[in-house]
Parts: sequence; structure tokens; C-alpha cells
Amino acid sequence: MKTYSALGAAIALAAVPFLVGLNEYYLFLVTLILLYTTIVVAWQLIGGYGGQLDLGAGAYHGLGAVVTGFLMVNYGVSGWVGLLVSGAAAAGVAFLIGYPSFRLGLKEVWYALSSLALVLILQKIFLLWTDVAGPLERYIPYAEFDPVFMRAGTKIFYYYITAALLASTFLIVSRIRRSKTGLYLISIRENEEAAEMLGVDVRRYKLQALMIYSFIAAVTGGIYASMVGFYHPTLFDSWISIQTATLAIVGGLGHLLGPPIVSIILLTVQEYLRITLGAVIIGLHQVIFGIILVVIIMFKPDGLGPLIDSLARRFPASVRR
Amino acid sequence: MVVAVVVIAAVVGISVFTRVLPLSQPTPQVSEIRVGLVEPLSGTYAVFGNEARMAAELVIEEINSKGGIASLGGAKLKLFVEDSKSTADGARLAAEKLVNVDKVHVIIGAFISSHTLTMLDVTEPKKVVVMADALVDYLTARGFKYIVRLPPKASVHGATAVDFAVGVFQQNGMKIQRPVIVHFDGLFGEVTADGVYTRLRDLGIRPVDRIKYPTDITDMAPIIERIRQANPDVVFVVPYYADSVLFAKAVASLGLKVPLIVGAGGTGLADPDSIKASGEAAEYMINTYSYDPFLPTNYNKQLVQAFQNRYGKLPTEAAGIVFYTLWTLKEALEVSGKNYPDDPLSGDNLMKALMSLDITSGPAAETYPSGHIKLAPNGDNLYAQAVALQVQGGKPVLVYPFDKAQAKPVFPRP
Amino acid sequence: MGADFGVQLLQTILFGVMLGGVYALAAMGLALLFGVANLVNFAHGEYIMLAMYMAFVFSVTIFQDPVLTPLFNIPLFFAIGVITYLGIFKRLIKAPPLSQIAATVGVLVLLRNLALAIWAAEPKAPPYTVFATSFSIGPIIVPLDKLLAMAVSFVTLFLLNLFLERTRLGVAMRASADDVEAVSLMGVDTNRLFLLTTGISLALVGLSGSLIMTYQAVTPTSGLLFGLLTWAIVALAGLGTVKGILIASIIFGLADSLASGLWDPRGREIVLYGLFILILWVRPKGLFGRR
Amino acid sequence: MDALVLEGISKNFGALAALTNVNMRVQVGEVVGLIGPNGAGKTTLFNIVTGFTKPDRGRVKLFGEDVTGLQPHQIAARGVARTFQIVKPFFGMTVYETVLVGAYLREKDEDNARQRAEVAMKLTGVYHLRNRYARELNTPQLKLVELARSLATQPKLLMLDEIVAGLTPAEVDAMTALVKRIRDEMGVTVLLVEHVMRFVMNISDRVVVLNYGEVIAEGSPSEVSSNLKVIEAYLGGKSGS
Repeated sequence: MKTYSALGAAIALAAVPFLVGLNEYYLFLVTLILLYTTIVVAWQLIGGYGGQLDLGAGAYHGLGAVVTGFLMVNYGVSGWVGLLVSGAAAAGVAFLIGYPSFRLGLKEVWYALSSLALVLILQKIFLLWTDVAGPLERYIPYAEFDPVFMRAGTKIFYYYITAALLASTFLIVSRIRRSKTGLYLISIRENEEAAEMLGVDVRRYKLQALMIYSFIAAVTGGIYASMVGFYHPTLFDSWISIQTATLAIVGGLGHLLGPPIVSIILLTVQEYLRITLGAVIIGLHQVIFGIILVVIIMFKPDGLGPLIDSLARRFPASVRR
Repeated sequence: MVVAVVVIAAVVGISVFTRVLPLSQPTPQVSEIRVGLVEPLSGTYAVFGNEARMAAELVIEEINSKGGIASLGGAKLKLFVEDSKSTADGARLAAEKLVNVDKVHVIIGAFISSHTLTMLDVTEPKKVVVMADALVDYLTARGFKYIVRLPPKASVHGATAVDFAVGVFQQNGMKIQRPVIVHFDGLFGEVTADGVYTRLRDLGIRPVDRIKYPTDITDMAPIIERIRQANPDVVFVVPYYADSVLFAKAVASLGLKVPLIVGAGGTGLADPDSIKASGEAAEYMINTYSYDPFLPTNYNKQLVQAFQNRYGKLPTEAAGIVFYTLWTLKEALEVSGKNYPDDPLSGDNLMKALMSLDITSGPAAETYPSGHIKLAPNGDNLYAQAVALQVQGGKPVLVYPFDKAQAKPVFPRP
Repeated sequence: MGADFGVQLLQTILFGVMLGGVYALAAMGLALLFGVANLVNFAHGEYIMLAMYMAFVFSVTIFQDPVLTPLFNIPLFFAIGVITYLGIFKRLIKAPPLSQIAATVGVLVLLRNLALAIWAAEPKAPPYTVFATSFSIGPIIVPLDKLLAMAVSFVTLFLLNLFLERTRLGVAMRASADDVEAVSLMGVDTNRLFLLTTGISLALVGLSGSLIMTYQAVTPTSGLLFGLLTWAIVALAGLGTVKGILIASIIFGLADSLASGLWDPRGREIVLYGLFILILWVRPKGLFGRR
Repeated sequence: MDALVLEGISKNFGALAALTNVNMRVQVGEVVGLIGPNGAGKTTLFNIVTGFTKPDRGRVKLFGEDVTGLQPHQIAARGVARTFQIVKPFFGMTVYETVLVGAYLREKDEDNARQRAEVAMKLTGVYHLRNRYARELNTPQLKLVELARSLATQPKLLMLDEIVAGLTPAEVDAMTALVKRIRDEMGVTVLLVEHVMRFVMNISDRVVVLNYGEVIAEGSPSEVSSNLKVIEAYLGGKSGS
């Protein structure tokens, strides 16, 4: 059963480019949607399971873009290497900020705020650090199709990289969810003191979750930089932080299927609204998007995860009958 | 595991598929020319983008109402506007849409130089001609094939600001001793300020300070304080819009006394929007522009009048560039229709047509400061010229070039 | 050179104190809501941004001067506070912190996008006015608009302090900050108390928005920046007293001004938010009491 | 051998002295009851032993090892498990998952951990609830689940903080039997804080009385209940509240 739904999801992912007629623009949009969805799925580790409302996604995403871009531009290093290096760099930053935070028991709103502050601090650091980034956009050399360097003129290249990243992120997260680590993280979310009394090293597991998530967020940033062909400190974008957290919450904290499904649907709706309404009244699509979010959060505080889970459970059953 | 296999299979399959299939496009029957316009309609630079959009709509209406492109059987121009959201990736996304969905033949944009560069990544491979309304020098110096730029480039603006200041000082029997350069830290700010610096250096003058500030600055007081510490006799400033308003207001409210303040780059200080937003603080502010709304030609007077009637404001930088860019496009289309009737709208033919132009009369020439448009091989206008406007009595007036000036510049600032 | 630097330093310190004076008002609104109703309003900065935009709107349509906009902004934002409380906050009061953050992040998204739709993300600043002038004391320049803003802020905080210490309602508010249950046992209608607290909190925001606009421009991202800044001040001050908020605000105002003036205007966020994170690490309870 | 030794423990909260120079010993295999009026410092003492609170002065020794200042999970790793006065359930987890968290402390392998969890659930009688979410359970059930997850960690010292508060007399009797089984069959040392005298006196080998942060009496249940000071403290505590 499970194999079939995985196969179905894989075929659907593989088929999308043909559904949009291989149109570069639509491919660009769906790639973006999958890229942001990947961050949402990874965020589950720290937010959904670990219960830390992290708003640092923009920092790690930006770090991925800047480090990968820097290596590609300045040293001609392949983007693939760049993704790994930037992921490691992001995990390192996550450690530096997470270790003292968790050790000193930063929680709830204070943790959320400190992670958001990280986005802005890093943005300004790289704005001042002109050897690496600075205020001027840096352009990654153009290549018609260079898979080794990880740069291509066609978006389909980036689409499949992103789809593979999303699929593997989903698998990693679902595997962690079923493992001891996942169980420990959820127990931390549910009650930190009780978890600790059962021998759960709360700091260590929070830190692990944060580092894995930041690694993946950085990879999305690296792919993004290569796809748009430049990097700049504005890619440390606090909006990505907020978008990630809201989509994950609306999708249902700690639910496996809810967040990616909700994220894909809502981001698609947002892009659709942007294309159709964006030119009529600028920004209207974002208001509608905002209203959708608030309404869901107000009336379904647990998000749509439970709903989606029960649908997912019902669906195969009805087929069997 | 399964997912990975399928995805990898798909990657291989599709990359082969796209490689093998020739993406042939049938030659279109020319009934319309699709013109894309990428501008910052929202966000930090929205003031410019919206002015450019107004100008584009006005001029395209006029071209169409006068019979469209004669050599293409009266084909009409159709405008496709996209918002860059004032970000580099937004401009890129906009270009993707125009090129891949709307299939435009030419793009005008993206006002902000760095945004224009990200657009070229999309347009160059698809051979879509970009007519840039962005000023940074190296847009046309990086070997891109399908770009032209009519307005004077950033370094020309910088040099013009210096020439003007030197002239004003000379008229009053003085010499510049202690100039200060102030600019935002983006691409355009850097390059324009470099233009100022280079021209000053050529004249043997050393600036006493060069102050950078972030594009999203919200409080100018610290900058003004640093200027005051430098005790300058002239301040060269390169702002965009919002920061120019903050700058003007901070100069007034903190009582900064400098004999001359000259903006370079036409994106603030002395245009109608800045004047409206800064109020009295805008008085005596000077800036260089790529367009002279007071150019005393018949067509220009008529166009400025039409613009003012419809939108209630004077067209300056953003609108002016679009004026002559669109009229130049029209001339090029006429040539292309005549010379390459088989495929008049292909990027290559359109570029050839643009390169063959030498315009000294007609609407394009009548709206261009020097009255002369002829492109160099890199796509820049050989006869590029910038002008300077000063706010006097709440209205911009032309003060440079001195021979065409409507009024003498007010100097020193009271 | 030394004398010049001395002047510059004095000038920068003066700017910093003035900034801090204005920040205090914005932070007080947050501290009040967080302290009394124990409500985490993650969208606090977005309300400040909205207040700044409204101050802009009022100053270009009705008044010519942002200095007069509090006349409209204070009642308007009190009303917005009441509406927000009844519509959203009321059901959040007893919710766990994570739900409060989630819901108010939703509000943040909505308000920010609303501002985007209405003002197209353009930076807006009110016109230059009579108050935007300055006088000098020796080599030091004193900007009148900022001085006025600081004075209004101080007077307001003084009155608020009186209200909290001398009136029955104010005492109930302070008591609620310590122990909600005790207050409801005292026979105070906590629902009404929280409604009023939200109203006052946002009225303070309305006023602070007007004052900030006397010297600043507003963009939709201003919300985020002021949001973090006010939270940082509350983190430093703890939820103790009006005095604590005032001192913490001035410390942040000084940090802001010194960073921009003596280092690099682009570095101010690094200093401010770096300081914030350090405070969270080093002083988890704030300088002046509990958090 | 001593399971737990407290040497001169003191803890102040601001001006309030929660514990003053507390000395105490729990021998392996003992059941020790800790009693005293509200505010006597019993829960603070528990928090100090389990590492949630750092003492101002004094040492905590577990099975001969000085563990003062260690973190709770390190204390847990050294064989201490604890239930809480106000239950701290994992609302979003099933009973099975909850107990499994505890089991993972000593069983790295998933299958072994599952077995261990099932044993703990069967012993405490919550096995039939294993697929229910904690938020669906009532307080007595939650207390049993808390006990189950503690036992799943295979503790050497079990600390129970008012485990029978709010239970019916029948449930108290059942709990008494359960704790005795835990001690006898699993050889677990038990330290419990309790107000329900019937429970304490029935089950404890030894009773320690705390009042205002000081140990005021110590001895067998019968010795202590006849000790006048205890009665005073209780009477004083009761009339005061």
C-alpha cells in the first residue's frame, strides 16, 4: 500500500513538468513551490516535533544561497560541493546559536524572536562583508547546460533537483519521525521536564533537529541561487521564515502529510492569485493569502493536518472495499 | 528508494527529451508586436516603475492610434506589464513570464540596474531584445548581444553632476575644495558615485569623505552628522527615491549648511514625486536627469502636456526614458519591417535594425536631451547627454547645460 | 580632532537618548499586553507599522503635520485594539504560548500584506513641516521634532505610571501581571480588564507610530524591525515597571545611535539584535524583574 | 549501601528559605515516605535530587556518586525515575509511545524497547489503553501512565510525588499493592512524597518529616506518627491554610 502511494507521488512529481507543458516560467514557479515546501517539511523536525517555533529559515536559506553562490562565483566550485559546504556552514551556525539558546533554556516567544533576529543579523553581516557578498549582486557564470557545475539555462534541471530534494527530505523526516529521535523530539514538544526526567537529553535532540533542518534549508538556498543566477544579502529573507512557520502550522504541527500538501496547495494558490490578480491590484493576492492563513489558524488551531490524515486513512480503505 | 529511482529516471529521460526535440517556432504572421515592460510597480522603487508604466501606456496608445507600424502593415504594439516587486529575483521572474508565457518580442526594463542584469540571464539565451532603462555602465559592457540602452549611463550622470558643480563654482569665482560623496550602497549608487569620483580625480580634486548608507535606511540623522563633520563645500549625493526624501528632510530639519548639494542619477530630489514628498525641504535641491521635460521641441511640449493632462504630474526620469525608448523602438520596427520582411521581429533582425538607426528628427529625437540617437556596437547611445534640474519655488527648472538653462542655479544654498 | 570627536560623540548620544524616548512608548504597549494579559502578540511590530502608515495618511490628508496625527491615531488604535481583542485575542488568552505565537503570526502576515496591498510596499514619509527644524546649543544640534517626540513620550509614560499606581483599574492591571487568578477572585472582570489593556496597548502604539513618523519613513518591513526592537527592550527591561522600560529603551536608543553614528549605519541591526540575543542568553529575567 | 544521600542541602528562593541544611539517607531497597505540610520544601527537595533545581549548598549523592549539579537526563541515566505532583503527560502521544520514550533510555534496540514498554504497561495495568492518546485519559489513568513510563526506564530509585492524591480509597489500595510489587519484584528503592497518611504509613519502611525546610523528625511510621512535633506541624499547617 505504502509503496504504491510513494510510487504515485513519485510519478506525480516526475510528471509535473509535462503538465505545465515544459514552459520555463511555470517550471520556475513549481520549482519555487517545491523549494519552499522542502523547507516546510524540514521545519517539522524543529517546529513540529521539537516544539521550537523556529523563525530562522530565512537565515539558513540565505546562508545556503550566499555560500554556494560565493564558491561558484569566486572559485568556480561546483554547486554540488557548494550545497554540501553551505549545508555544513548552516548546521555550524545553527550549532553556535542553538547550543547556548537551548542550554540557557530559551523557549517559546524568546526562541522564536532570537531565531528571527538571526536572519537580520546575518543579512547585515553579509552586507558589510564585501569579500564574500556585499551590497552588490554577484552573478554566477551562465552555462547553457553544465550538470557538473550545477548550472543550466533550463529550469527542468532545477525542477528535478528540487523534486529529488523534497522527496528525500520527506523520507528523512518520516524516518526520523518513526525513530527514537522522533519520539524523543515529540516528547520534548509535549513536556520538556517530563521528557528530561525519562532520560531525554533535551538540548542534544533539539540541537540535532535544528542542525538537520538548517542543513536542508541551506541546500534549498543554494539551489535557489544557482537557479536565479545571482546571490545577494537580501536572500536572507525574514519572509521565508514567517512563511515556513505559518505553512507548517496550518498544515498541522507534527503531521507528516499535512504540511507538504497544505504548503503546495497554498503556495500554488498564491502564485495563481498573483498571476491573475497581481497586475490588477498589486498585493491583493497576498491579502487574500493572509486572510486564508488567519482564518485557518483561528478556526483550526491544530491546522489541517488531522483532516488530511483522516482523509488519507479513509481513501485507501474505500478503494479496498 | 522508489522515489529516488523514478526521479533519477525522469531526470535522465527528460534531459534527453528536451535535447533531442528541436524547439521550433513557426514564423508568426505579424499582427501585433508584443512589448514587455518590467518595472518596480510595488516596493521600494515603485515611484519610478509606476511613472514608467504611465509613459509606456501613453506612448503606445499614441503609436497605435497613428496607425501602428506602417512597414508591418499597420501592426499594433501590445504592452505586457510585469511587476519586479523591487527585487532582483522578482525582475527575473517577471522576465521569465514575459519571455515564456507572453512570448514578447522586446522587453523594456527593469529601471534598477542590478535587476536588469538578472533579467538578461533569461532574455539572452532566448534572443529577446532588452531596451534597458537602467543606467549602470557595465550592462552594456559584459558582452551581452541583445541589449541596447538609450539614456546616459551612470558614470555620465556622475560626471555631469561634477561638471555642473565646477561650472557653478567658476561662475562665482570659486573652486571646489572639499567635496563629499554620499550614496546608497547598491550597484547604481556605487557606479554613479564612482563616476563622480573619477571626474573629480581627473580635475585634481580629492573628496574629503565618501559616505555609504543602506538602501533601506530609515533615519538620515547619522549621515547628516557625518557630512557636517566633513565640513564640505559641495555634496554629491546618489539617492533613489525614499532615501532622497529622507535626505532632503534631514538636511532641512538638522540645518545642514552646504553651499551646493547636487544629486547624480536622476532618481530623486528634484522630480515631482520627491518634491511632493519632501515639501519645502526639496527647495534648491539639484539632480541630473536622463530626460529634459522642458526640451523646447514641438513634440516634447505636446507629449509633456498630454502626460500632465492625464496623470497630473510632470514626467521626469522614468517616464522620459520610456518616451524616447519606445519611439526608438518604433523607428527600429519600421526599419526591420522594411529590411527583413520574412522575420522582422526576431531578436537578431531587431538588433540589426536598432544598430542601423541614426535618429536626428522625429519624436525620439525631439524627446532626447541631445536630439541625436545613434548606437555604438555595445548598445549605448553615442550622443548620450544628461541634464540637471533644480527645485526653485517648488518646481523643477532646467539649470544645466548652462546654454539651454531656463534659470540660473541658486547658489550658494541659502 | 579630539574635540571634533567629542562633539560627534555628544551629538550621537543626544540622538540616542531621543530615539530611546520614542522607542519606550512602542515597547510599553507590548510590555503591558504581555505583562497584564500574559499574551504574546507577535504582530506588535505590524501594529506599529500600521500606525506609522496611518500617521502618514492623516498627515497628508487632514493635518499637514505628523505632530497632530495622534489626535486621530490614539482613538483609532484604541478601537483597533478593542476589535482585535474581541475578534482574536480573547480566545487566545488561555491558549498555550505556541498557539498564541502561531495565531499572532497569522495576524502579522495579514497586516503586512494589507499594507502591501494598500501602499504597494512603497516607503512613505510625511511632508516636511514647521516642527522639522532644529536649534543649536554650542556645537550640538537639537532637532525640534525629535525633542518634541521624546517629550510627548515621557509625559505619556509619566501619566501611564500614575494610572497604574493611583487608579483602581491600574492597580488591578498591575496585580493581574502578578497573578491573574487572584485578580479575578478580587471581583475584577478579567475579560473587561484585558479588553481595556489591549485597547491601551494599541493606543500607545498609535501614538508611538505618530511620533516615529515625525522623523522616519515607513515601509511594510518596518513592522518586523520595530517588532524585534520592542521585544528586545521588553527582554532587557523585564515586565517590572514603566521605569524599567524607559531605561531599557534608552539603552537601545543609544546602541542604535552609536552603531549608526560611530560605526556604520548598515551595522545598527547587527548591534541591536546581537545585543538582544546576548540579553536573552545572559539575563533571562531582564534587568528589572521577571519576564 | 545508600541509594541516595543528601548532605547539608540548602536552597533559598529570594528571601524565602525553601530548604535549610537537610541531611537525609535512603538505603537501597527501602521505601521512604517524605511528609510535611504544604510549603515544607518536599517538591523542592525532589527537584534538587532530580537536577531541575540547583542547591545553594550541600551535596547530592546517588549510589555513592556525587551528582550535584547534573542535569535531569543525566540523573535519569543514573537510575532515577520520577513522577510529578501535577501530572506532566505527553498529550499528543499515545500511551504506547509515551511509555516507549521511557523504555528507550536503556534499550537502544527498538524491539527490546517495545518489549520493555509492554512489560511496564502490563505491570501498571494500562496496557489496554496503549493506543489511546493521553489527552483522552482521566487523571488516575494519567498517573498510572506516568508510573509506567518511569518504570520503563528501569530505575533503581523511583521518586513518587503525591502519586495517590485525588484517588479513591480503592485506587489508593491498588496503588499501595503496585508500589509494593515494584519494590519487591523489581528491587526498586522508592522515595515518596505524600499527604495521604494511610498510604504513607502502610507502605513506608521509614518516614522523614520536613517542616519549613528542615528535617524535624525521622523514624518508622509508628515512631513518627506518635511524635508530637509532627502532629504540631500538621495542626499548625492545617489551621494556617
